[in-house]
Amino acid sequence: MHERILSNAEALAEALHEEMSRDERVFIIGEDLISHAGIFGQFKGIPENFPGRIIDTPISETCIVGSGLGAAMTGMRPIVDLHFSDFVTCAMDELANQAAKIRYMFGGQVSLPMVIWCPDGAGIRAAAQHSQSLEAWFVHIPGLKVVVPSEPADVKGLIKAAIRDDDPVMFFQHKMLFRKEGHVPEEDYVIPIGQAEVKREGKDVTLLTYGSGYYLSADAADELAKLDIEAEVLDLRTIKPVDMETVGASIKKTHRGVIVHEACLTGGFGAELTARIQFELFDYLDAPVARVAAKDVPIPFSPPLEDFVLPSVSDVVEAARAVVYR
Amino acid sequence: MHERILSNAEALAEALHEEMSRDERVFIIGEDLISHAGIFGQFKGIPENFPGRIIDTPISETCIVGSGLGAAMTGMRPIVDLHFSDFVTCAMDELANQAAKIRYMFGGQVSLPMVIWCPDGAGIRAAAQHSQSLEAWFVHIPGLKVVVPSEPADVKGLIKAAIRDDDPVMFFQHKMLFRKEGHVPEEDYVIPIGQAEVKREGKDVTLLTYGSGYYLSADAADELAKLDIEAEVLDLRTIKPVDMETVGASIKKTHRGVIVHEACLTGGFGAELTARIQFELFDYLDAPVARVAAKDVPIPFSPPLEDFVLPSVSDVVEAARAVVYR
Amino acid sequence: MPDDAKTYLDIYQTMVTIRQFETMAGEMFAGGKIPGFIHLSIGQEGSSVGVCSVLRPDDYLTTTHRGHGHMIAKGADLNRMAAELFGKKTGYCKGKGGSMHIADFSIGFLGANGVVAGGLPIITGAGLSIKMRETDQVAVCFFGDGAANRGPVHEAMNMASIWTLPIVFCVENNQFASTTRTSYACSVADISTRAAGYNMPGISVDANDVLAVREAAAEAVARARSGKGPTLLENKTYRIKGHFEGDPQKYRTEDEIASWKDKMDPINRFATVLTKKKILNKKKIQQIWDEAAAKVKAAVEFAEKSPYPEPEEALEDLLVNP
Amino acid sequence: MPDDAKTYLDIYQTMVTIRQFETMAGEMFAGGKIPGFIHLSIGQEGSSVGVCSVLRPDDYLTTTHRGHGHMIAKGADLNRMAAELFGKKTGYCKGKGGSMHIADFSIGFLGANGVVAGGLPIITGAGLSIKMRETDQVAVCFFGDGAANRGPVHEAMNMASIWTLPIVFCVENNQFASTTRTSYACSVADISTRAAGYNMPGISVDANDVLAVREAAAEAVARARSGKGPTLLENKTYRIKGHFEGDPQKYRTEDEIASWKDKMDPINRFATVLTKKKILNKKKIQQIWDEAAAKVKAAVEFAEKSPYPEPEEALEDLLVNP
Ligand SMILES: Cc1ncc(C[n+]2csc(CCOP(=O)(O)OP(=O)(O)O)c2C)c(N)n1
Ligand SMILES: Cc1ncc(C[n+]2csc(CCOP(=O)(O)OP(=O)(O)O)c2C)c(N)n1
Ligand SMILES: [Mg+2]
Ligand SMILES: [Mg+2]
Repeated sequence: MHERILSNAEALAEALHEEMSRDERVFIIGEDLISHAGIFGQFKGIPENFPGRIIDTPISETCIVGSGLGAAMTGMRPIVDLHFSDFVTCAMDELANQAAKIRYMFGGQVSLPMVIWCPDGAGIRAAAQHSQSLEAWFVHIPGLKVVVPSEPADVKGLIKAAIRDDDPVMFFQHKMLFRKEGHVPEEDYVIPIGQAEVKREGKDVTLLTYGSGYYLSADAADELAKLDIEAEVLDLRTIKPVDMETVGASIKKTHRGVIVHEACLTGGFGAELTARIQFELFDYLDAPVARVAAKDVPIPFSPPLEDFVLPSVSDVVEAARAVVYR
Repeated sequence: MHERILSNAEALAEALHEEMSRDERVFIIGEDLISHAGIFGQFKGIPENFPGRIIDTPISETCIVGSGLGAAMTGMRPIVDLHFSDFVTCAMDELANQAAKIRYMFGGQVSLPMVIWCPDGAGIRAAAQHSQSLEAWFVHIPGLKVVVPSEPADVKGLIKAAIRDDDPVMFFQHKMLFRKEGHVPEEDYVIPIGQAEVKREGKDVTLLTYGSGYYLSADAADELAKLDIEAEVLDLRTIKPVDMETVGASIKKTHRGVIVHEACLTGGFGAELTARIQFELFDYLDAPVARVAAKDVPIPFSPPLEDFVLPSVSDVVEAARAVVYR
Repeated sequence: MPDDAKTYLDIYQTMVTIRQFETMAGEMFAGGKIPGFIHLSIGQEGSSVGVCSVLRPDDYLTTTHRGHGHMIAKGADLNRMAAELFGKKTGYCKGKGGSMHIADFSIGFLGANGVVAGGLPIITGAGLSIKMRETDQVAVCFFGDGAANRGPVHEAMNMASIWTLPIVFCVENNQFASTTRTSYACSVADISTRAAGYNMPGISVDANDVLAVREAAAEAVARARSGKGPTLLENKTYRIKGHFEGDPQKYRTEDEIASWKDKMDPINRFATVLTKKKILNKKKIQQIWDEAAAKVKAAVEFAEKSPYPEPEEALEDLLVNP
Repeated sequence: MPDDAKTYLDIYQTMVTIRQFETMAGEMFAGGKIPGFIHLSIGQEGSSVGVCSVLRPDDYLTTTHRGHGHMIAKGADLNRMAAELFGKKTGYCKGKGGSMHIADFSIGFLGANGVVAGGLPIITGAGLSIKMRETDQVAVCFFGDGAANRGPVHEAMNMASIWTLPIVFCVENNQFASTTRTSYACSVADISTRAAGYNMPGISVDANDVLAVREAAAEAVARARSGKGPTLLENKTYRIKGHFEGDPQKYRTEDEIASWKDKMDPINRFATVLTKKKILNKKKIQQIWDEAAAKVKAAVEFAEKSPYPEPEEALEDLLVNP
């Protein structure tokens, strides 16, 4: 297989092109999409190739998500762009009380095939209101699926799965990863929602991660290798539903786990995953599950502050060493 | 001390009377407060005794919370009534991106003394959009405190603490508990935010709980006693910050924990508490920490469905037995 | 717009059916047969039937917590409605939704909503979808005067306007939002004046005159259907029953309610009109009420006889692909 | 309202100071000294200074992501502003906030906001607080034309109206919300027409004429201060720079920008007026620009010399009682 290298932004754009060609019900709606083809260039080519199917809106997050909802209920398959995931706050009713519940409340009469696309994460000195990772909120809402891919190949396969899925899917992509590159197969493939991947094998400790945490973990695994610790890197890719089978297999092998995510520690997805691991795999654990996450403060603006708050490769290394040498 | 029995609604009203008399900056704002003195009778006497300091609003959750914010920033101490906690969804930006972050973003220039009062919980056949327990979302937002009292004496002492606190406090009270009665001291007392209480001592397993889960746990402890299992009932009362000292002391004694809450399981506060217990007290645990919670669906309307979804006393008993006999 | 005797009789019959259904619901609630809480639309039948009388089956409708009337007017099945209110398996939503969360997608009824103003963002999407799919459907959104003060209304009206969506925003001003008078909570006397802020027509009608509503709605629907965009229609009426069944109603007097009940009842007013036109007479009126009562009674029987869902069914219907 | 030479000179000076500050900020950003992203208000000085020229130090102000001008006009310290933009410990927020989250409570400046329309709910509370504390302060809220389409604006204007709060809602219509033209996203040509929907006065002014803004703002502020309630003031202007520094601006032409820059510049227009009135002459103008440049240069030096916060300081200032 020859190496076809794409960035995360390109992988997304390619998948969107393919899906929008395949199914004319698919469209994209959100703020300021057309002029820049998406603020991260993620919709490159779409405005030209699919006129009328990428729609600029007023600044009205509530109604942007709501319009996705209403369109999904009446035969369309919207992709709703939330611009910055921080602004999910302006559409929480539409997400939590409507999108997640409508099918259930109405006894299964209707399906809501929609993707809520949320660029998230910190690192660009954008401060507290433009830097959050809020995926854990949505894990706590029955009725939503939550996908947080890291590498370009995953982005392509998973956005396709999300678009084809008949349920509402929250799709988070970290802003700092849009330029990250990787091999992306040319063919039309789908990565099923809810399937994790072991991206590096190891026997001493499992680094369980997703999104930007994957890159931290991959780098940490390199560092750990120098210390003769073989870390397995497990990229969850979907965090709801979570692939406990793959998680279980890895923990049964390594007996140690470190969860890595950028969202702040307390109440983050790491808590849920820890709770399940310790419950389902108690007898396999030789050490407590450790969590590496952002510190429990809003993301500050100034570079030394932001850098201090965010999780780092060395945090992962330290956490892994602590559980391994326990 | 003679037994002075009040309901949770009465305890709240008494505390509010005392605090509003003590400090004229305290006021209450929300929908439909005056005519019924609060939908659960929780503001009984306030409209008459504090005219102009309990304010009916239009249906505008965003601006109700926002107006609390603006008032708190400019010298007042608002109590914002959210009517049903489900409607926090309509004010998530004001809560998560503003209230929680303003002091921090502005470098500590200002404080936000406000209480966001949220009646929550299921059991009244109010279905998916009027029955949620969403406290876990707020635990994941640095900058907010989260209080979830159960018994009347706690309500009085904690609402006073919340009102006097200079930080924003989310204060959840379960709708089904307003009529629950208990002894409430007459004097002016404050229960510090962040302090748990062991309400029943036991040596075999700790039931860690808060809010409505406390009553389930207390009943379960009675049942367990019949099975010769001595359950310790630990009412957290505050879930952010959480009193790990009291939790630790109890787990070190019982070596087993079951967390009980009404919020749905996945991503609930039980996950965070489990993660901390297993990390900080790994060597003291003889069994995995178990979680008892609502099933992972929206709250359905029909009585047999709702009853099935909510956690029950027997769920707690089963979970406790499972960890004890492990 | 047909204006013949048959049409008028249909309208009258539908209003009576709603009244009988709501009356039954109130009784069943009081008798403990309907769990939770319910919000009745008695006195507001002029609005629901006036508007829905000009809609097609494939037009979309969203409503509120007070939506039984709209749903019946749109053509819903009384049996399945009653069963849903009772929490039964045979209900529209298999008992999962209840009064506040009921829907019938087969008639374009996209659902009641427990969140005030929750239907407005949804209707925007329904309108957009119509436009993108290039059909000539119309999307109608009922909401209350209280809802009118929530932000989503503003966003929805602006969006619908800039995209000329085929939407009728129908605000039912029944003078109260729960315990709060509209005159206190709403900054304008006529909510329809807000339409100008979105460059769309706005009109207020006496909604206890069903034909006035029908006329205004017909114009708004025609406008929407012909691609000219949205309208804000304010149906002025009065909530005769409490906000919810059991409401102590300290915020108003019996006299105030009676004054509306006596002189303004939309059903009686329409009966008078039709009687003058010789379309109705006392006997026919009695017959219509009896027929409606019988249908509602049958619905209650259906609901009562139907089983509750099995507890485990609570785990179904969340996701298409779990 | 004083209309003497000194007042005019103050106004002119403030406008020039803002222009110089913003120009510096653009340069410092380009040079990598300012992290993150910044939104400049060049061309909008007529709005910020016109409004703030009629405010008292104890009046409240909230603003947006594009708030440097408002903050300077309200009397903020340039050194601490620059230091904050640079992310330094000596900044207003100790480096925690940056350009989008800057505040100075000592001058009633309740903060910029990174959330579009985020200031509107807050200003409602500030207005309510004024009313409850029975002071004669006024609360002013700047927001953009883009913000005007968000729901909180609607809720805030309704609330302010029913409670006759002492608020001036000042929408700065600079014809763009990021890449989106106001003429596309906003359903009305004059946002001020929406005021009627809240039973409050609404007025649109040419905000590149600072005295026109000042006059309209004076009236709105007087109205608020005297307990007569809120006003919606629309300041029509044009955003000369990109939405953020570095914006490729594919959505407009150089010519369009130039036409505004040349003929409409609010600072030049005011200079012409003052020159005619003999309050200014070429020399004096040069002197004012030089003085402003010097102040801004000093601010940059202050910022550059200031230390970054220590990493661990990130853990401070979250709660009063952790
Ligand atoms: C967002 C939200 N806030 C508050 C409520 C509680 N609530 C239910 S109905 C209602 C009053 C609604 O008034 P209106 O819109 O006029 O409708 P009406 O009841 O008069 O038909 C309120 C406050 C809610 N369901 N949703
Ligand atoms: C709720 C929200 N949605 C989107 C954004 C992203 N955003 C930042 S500024 C902006 C445009 C704002 O336009 P306008 O209100 O006209 O202010 P201007 O930039 O023209 O001063 C957008 C869309 C945001 N910050 N907040
Ligand atoms: Mg009403
Ligand atoms: Mg603008």
